[in-house]
Amino acid sequence: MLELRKDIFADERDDNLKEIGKGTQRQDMLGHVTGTSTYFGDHKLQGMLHLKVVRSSHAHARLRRIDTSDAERSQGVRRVIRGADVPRNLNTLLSLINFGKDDEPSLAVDKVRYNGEPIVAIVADSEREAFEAIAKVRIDYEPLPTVFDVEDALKPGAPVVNETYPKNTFTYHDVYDHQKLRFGDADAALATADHVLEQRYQMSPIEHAPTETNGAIAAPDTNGRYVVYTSTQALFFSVDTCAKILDVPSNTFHFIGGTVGGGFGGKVDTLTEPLAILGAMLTGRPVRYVFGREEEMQYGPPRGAERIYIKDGVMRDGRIVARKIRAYFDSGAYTRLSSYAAVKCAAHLPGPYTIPNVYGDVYCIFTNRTPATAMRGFGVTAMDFAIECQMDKLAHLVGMDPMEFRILNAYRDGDMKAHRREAKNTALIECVQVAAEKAKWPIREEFRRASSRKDGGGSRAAIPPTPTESRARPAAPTQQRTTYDRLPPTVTREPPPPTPPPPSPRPAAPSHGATRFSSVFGTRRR
Amino acid sequence: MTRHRGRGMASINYPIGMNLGGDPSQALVHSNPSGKFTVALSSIDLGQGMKSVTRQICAETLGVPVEDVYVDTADSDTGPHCMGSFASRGTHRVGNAVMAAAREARGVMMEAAAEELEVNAADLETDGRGNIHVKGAPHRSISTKDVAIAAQFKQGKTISGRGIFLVPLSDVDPETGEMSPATCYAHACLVAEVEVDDETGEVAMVRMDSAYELGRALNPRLVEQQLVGGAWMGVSHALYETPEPYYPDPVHGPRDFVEYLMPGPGDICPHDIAVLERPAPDGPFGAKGPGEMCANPVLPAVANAIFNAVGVRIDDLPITPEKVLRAIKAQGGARPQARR
Amino acid sequence: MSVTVKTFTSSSEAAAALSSDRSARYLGGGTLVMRALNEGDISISTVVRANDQALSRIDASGPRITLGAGVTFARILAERDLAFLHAPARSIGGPAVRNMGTVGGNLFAPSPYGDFTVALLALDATVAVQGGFGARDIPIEEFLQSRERQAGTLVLSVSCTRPASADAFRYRKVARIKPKGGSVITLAAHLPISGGRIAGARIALGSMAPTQIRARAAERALEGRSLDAPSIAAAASAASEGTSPSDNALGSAWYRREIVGVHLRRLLSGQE
Amino acid sequence: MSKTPLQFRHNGRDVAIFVDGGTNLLVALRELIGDMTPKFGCGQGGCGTCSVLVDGELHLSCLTLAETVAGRSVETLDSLKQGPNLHPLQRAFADNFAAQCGYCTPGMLMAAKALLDRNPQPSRAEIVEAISGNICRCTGYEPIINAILAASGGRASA
Repeated sequence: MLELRKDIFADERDDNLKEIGKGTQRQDMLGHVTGTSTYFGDHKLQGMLHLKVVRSSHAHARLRRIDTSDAERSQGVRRVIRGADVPRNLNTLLSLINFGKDDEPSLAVDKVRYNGEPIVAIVADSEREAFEAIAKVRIDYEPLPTVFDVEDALKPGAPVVNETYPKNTFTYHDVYDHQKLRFGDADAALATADHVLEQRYQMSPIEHAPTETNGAIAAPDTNGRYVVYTSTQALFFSVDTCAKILDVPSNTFHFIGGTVGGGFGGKVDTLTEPLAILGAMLTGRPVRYVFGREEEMQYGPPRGAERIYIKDGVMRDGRIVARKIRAYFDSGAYTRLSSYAAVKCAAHLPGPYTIPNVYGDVYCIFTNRTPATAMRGFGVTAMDFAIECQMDKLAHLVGMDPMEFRILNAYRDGDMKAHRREAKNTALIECVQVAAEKAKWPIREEFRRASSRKDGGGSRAAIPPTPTESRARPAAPTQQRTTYDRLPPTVTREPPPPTPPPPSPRPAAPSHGATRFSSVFGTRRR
Repeated sequence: MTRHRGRGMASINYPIGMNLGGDPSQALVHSNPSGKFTVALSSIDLGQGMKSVTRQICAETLGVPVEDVYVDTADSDTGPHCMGSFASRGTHRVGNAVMAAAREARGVMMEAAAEELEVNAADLETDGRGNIHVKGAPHRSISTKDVAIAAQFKQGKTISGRGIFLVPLSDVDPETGEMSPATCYAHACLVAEVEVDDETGEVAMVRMDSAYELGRALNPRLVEQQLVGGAWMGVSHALYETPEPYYPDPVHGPRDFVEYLMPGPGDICPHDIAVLERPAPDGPFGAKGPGEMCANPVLPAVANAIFNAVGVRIDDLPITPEKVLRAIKAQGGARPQARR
Repeated sequence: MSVTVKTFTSSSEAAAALSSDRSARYLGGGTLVMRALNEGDISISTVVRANDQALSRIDASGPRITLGAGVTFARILAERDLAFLHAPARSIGGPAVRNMGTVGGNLFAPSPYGDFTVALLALDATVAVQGGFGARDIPIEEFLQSRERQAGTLVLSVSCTRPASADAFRYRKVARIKPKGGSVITLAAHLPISGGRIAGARIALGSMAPTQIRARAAERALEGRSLDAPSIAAAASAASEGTSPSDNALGSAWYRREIVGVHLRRLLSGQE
Repeated sequence: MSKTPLQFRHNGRDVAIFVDGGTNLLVALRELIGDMTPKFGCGQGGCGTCSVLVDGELHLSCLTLAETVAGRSVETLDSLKQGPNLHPLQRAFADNFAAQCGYCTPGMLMAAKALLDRNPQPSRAEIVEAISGNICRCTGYEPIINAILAASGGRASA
């Protein structure tokens, strides 16, 4: 049941519109209910071949030998594709926006870095014949030590997952193994806070599970071009990725898609198009490469896991004065898009609240698991879980109603956000008020009267003095320049404040019986 | 008493468009000789309603009925570049590109109509029903069909428009993280009520109440689809889903829809939604994007409701019955908090 | 090579074809064999079918009922005389799977499937099989324990004694997803009452061991006693004894051991 | 490769095709007959997107050996629309915005039809049961349940 609250912010809108705001039927609904909407897999081409891949059975191993001779002779096999057949067998998705280094082969050559990594592709007359040939590919693995935990991956001596990033971390700004966010002096504020609460949060990976699996059909077309029917969520992303991997001009391809059976972020990675096209190039026949469901679930990229540590300082009156966050994105064996999500996550800190001292370190970590990718709420979903669970605990700690606690700390128009941009067009307070009203959750009058458009700015608009961290900058960038390093970094000019005294350790005595917090809990400073 | 009810809430915001910008989308709009319009895109409809929402944006901007507009996507030979359907960028980025293209096409259409009606284009307006008339003089009118015929066959004009929308790429300061991540944000608050079985750790959804601020609901039915389906996904993320049930140990990964857990039609609960509209200055008609953020408040609201019900905090997603049961046992039993 | 389909009119011919070919699998409702083929299981190159009417026969008139191996769950649900088996039949899949899946196939369904078999185990069913050496009846428990070796045999039917009353047989499938989900654990209890005392208690569990098993300790706790709070509590606390559950995507061994007693108590005491 | 002749009724029309051994009904319908309305979602029997009616009973075409429908009647979503008129279920799905990506819709509609053919006035619980073998990842099921209720003359509300 959906109710439009036109009464709120009415003065900011012109509702005199004809088509906008109407619940017009979807353009695609008739196609959907009659089954005539055309998805990539609904294209039937004469003489179509089927492509299946041989996947690694090890999470981390050197490939000593790949023997495809029996597979090549297997009935119905038209072509066996190896890494050497891929014109540019190393890519990273965001190289299209010049972010990050090529780190992922289309077909593994000398090493596999996750269980299920593609090693060989078989193009055959039927799926059955492709499966039969797959069983005939012999691969000699030399297993290597694995690492699956993001914090283990950072430890000295941890197995190197991806040699492009030997520290198992993505490199930011050529020098850092994480993205920083610095706003004010969080440590100083924590030292003077009434309560400090430090917590650990964890989100396991999540699978997109669209009802239509990833797939593509590629076929030779006239003029040396290839037509490609695809489930992609990002048509030109896929076109340009294929052009790079296959080393041909992008107008070699005619991509057709746009009607996709669910994506949720899981169809951004251009997983099937390059090999389907390569298969079509090598055989001269239409080639179809579609994930089975188990492939989609286990080897299609998930929303990556995240581990988040939050340390907050809160005053007895409910004001949060400091928030320190350390977050680890589990990127799996390759970068894909996690590097980007970490920056988005840093920008999102400290959530929709005005906190005068914020400190964030966000890491993109490599482990021996299926590479992660974007998903609905990318970079934010797990952080919001952590922040909002933390907010509930803080409210509990100071004895405030959680709704009122949100309103008290909510960002308002004119406030300075931690990424140093003014908050505008905010509406968190109104959402809390309306949700409370709908849920018949009583909040006090002063909180019912609060407004995103009032009481912001002023001292809340200031950028607080922020301590600088000393570090030796390398003389010259040692790595590929990214879009993020085109300008010299601006270093905050304020001198560092005197180091605050270290907080005295106190026994973690829960102030109420119900909760068991894992670390520092409710340590009173005054 | 083995089942306990509890309520929890969470409030969130969400950035619209690709972080830092630098993610353009283009649109082409043109009329056929009968005054029917085609929007050519390369954007993807994954079910979120891309085709439908851009169609309404185009119709509104042109001043023609929605039936006179058809959105054709996605073909890399005919549709101009679009970064893709992700990062809540569809409505905002593509919508703006379509608006720009439709504005340009409308300009030509109004000029062509002005020539036919022998007036100044600035004195004309559309009625949204397929006609263009002189302001204040509805009888001095011409149909968009007749304008299109005249433009094409008499005046030699193409009623068409090009649009692009680009939020320029922001730099990121390596030391402070100073950056311009997004130009606008959507907001939400959600209250979840759950029932927790303290002997099995099972959590059942009882109901949800929510408020979402989305700039403008361009099509409330499409918004409702996103919010209802997105909240379901939020419940799913909160309580059920993962391809690695023993993360970080990668064992026992699900292989099918029986092993990969998502709430079934018997697990859903009533959900009352309010939509608020604070227009984004740079959104098409003020719109932001509801598609991604709708799931996010559900996860913590459910976790907080579980605490309210039985007094345990589960900080690891998904919140499986096992985690709840272990926590209850470690605590020595359920400790219901004050009812909300 | 494509798959060869061999269709026979008699079950004995089908059984012979099955036992003589290691790559042959018998196709019942398709939910196991067709899935395997779709997923690229190349160990199957022959699919054996039988159109024998006997395989789809239901004999539900007397005190002992017999279900042909090819009887689908939907047919059981349509049979009023089989009301005691409706709960387990309804717990299988969604409607389409129930229209296709068969009693015989369920005996071979690997974990987390095979819930109907839990009910049959509690009912002390007998499995009639036809192998290379002719037909014979095997107690279901023995059949399950030797299931790996039954690949070349054809199940013809399953039979069991009808419970004396609706109360005497209870079934519960614990699933995360409603109304259709994979089993976390599945419980079935047959508690014949004689003179106010339980005589011949049978409790069967699914997902508590590599195959469906009997909870003998719980059975002993009930045997000869009346079904009351103390005996139920004793059975519940003995429920996990002798079990060897494992971790899987639906739950861990620890969790299964923790809740099996809770659910057994609820099942026996008639709680939700 | 040996092919097996197969004849059956497809949406009221007799069809004759040749299938490879082991071909499932979904492949036969889509690739040999050209009826693209049933979709591939998993090939495992877990999603219901390939649902069709075989002699009026809901079946998963991906788990149906094509040869087993010889002489039987197979109905797909393509059979629902009569000329220009949508079936009441199709109309109700549209009116209730019960499709987003649309990929599960053919299977959902067949599951709904199988229900209403036997039980024209189902309860909400019966509807939930009837679609329990069909996965929808977009809608959260509520609009689908409401659509089926509406098509059966019930009230479209929670």
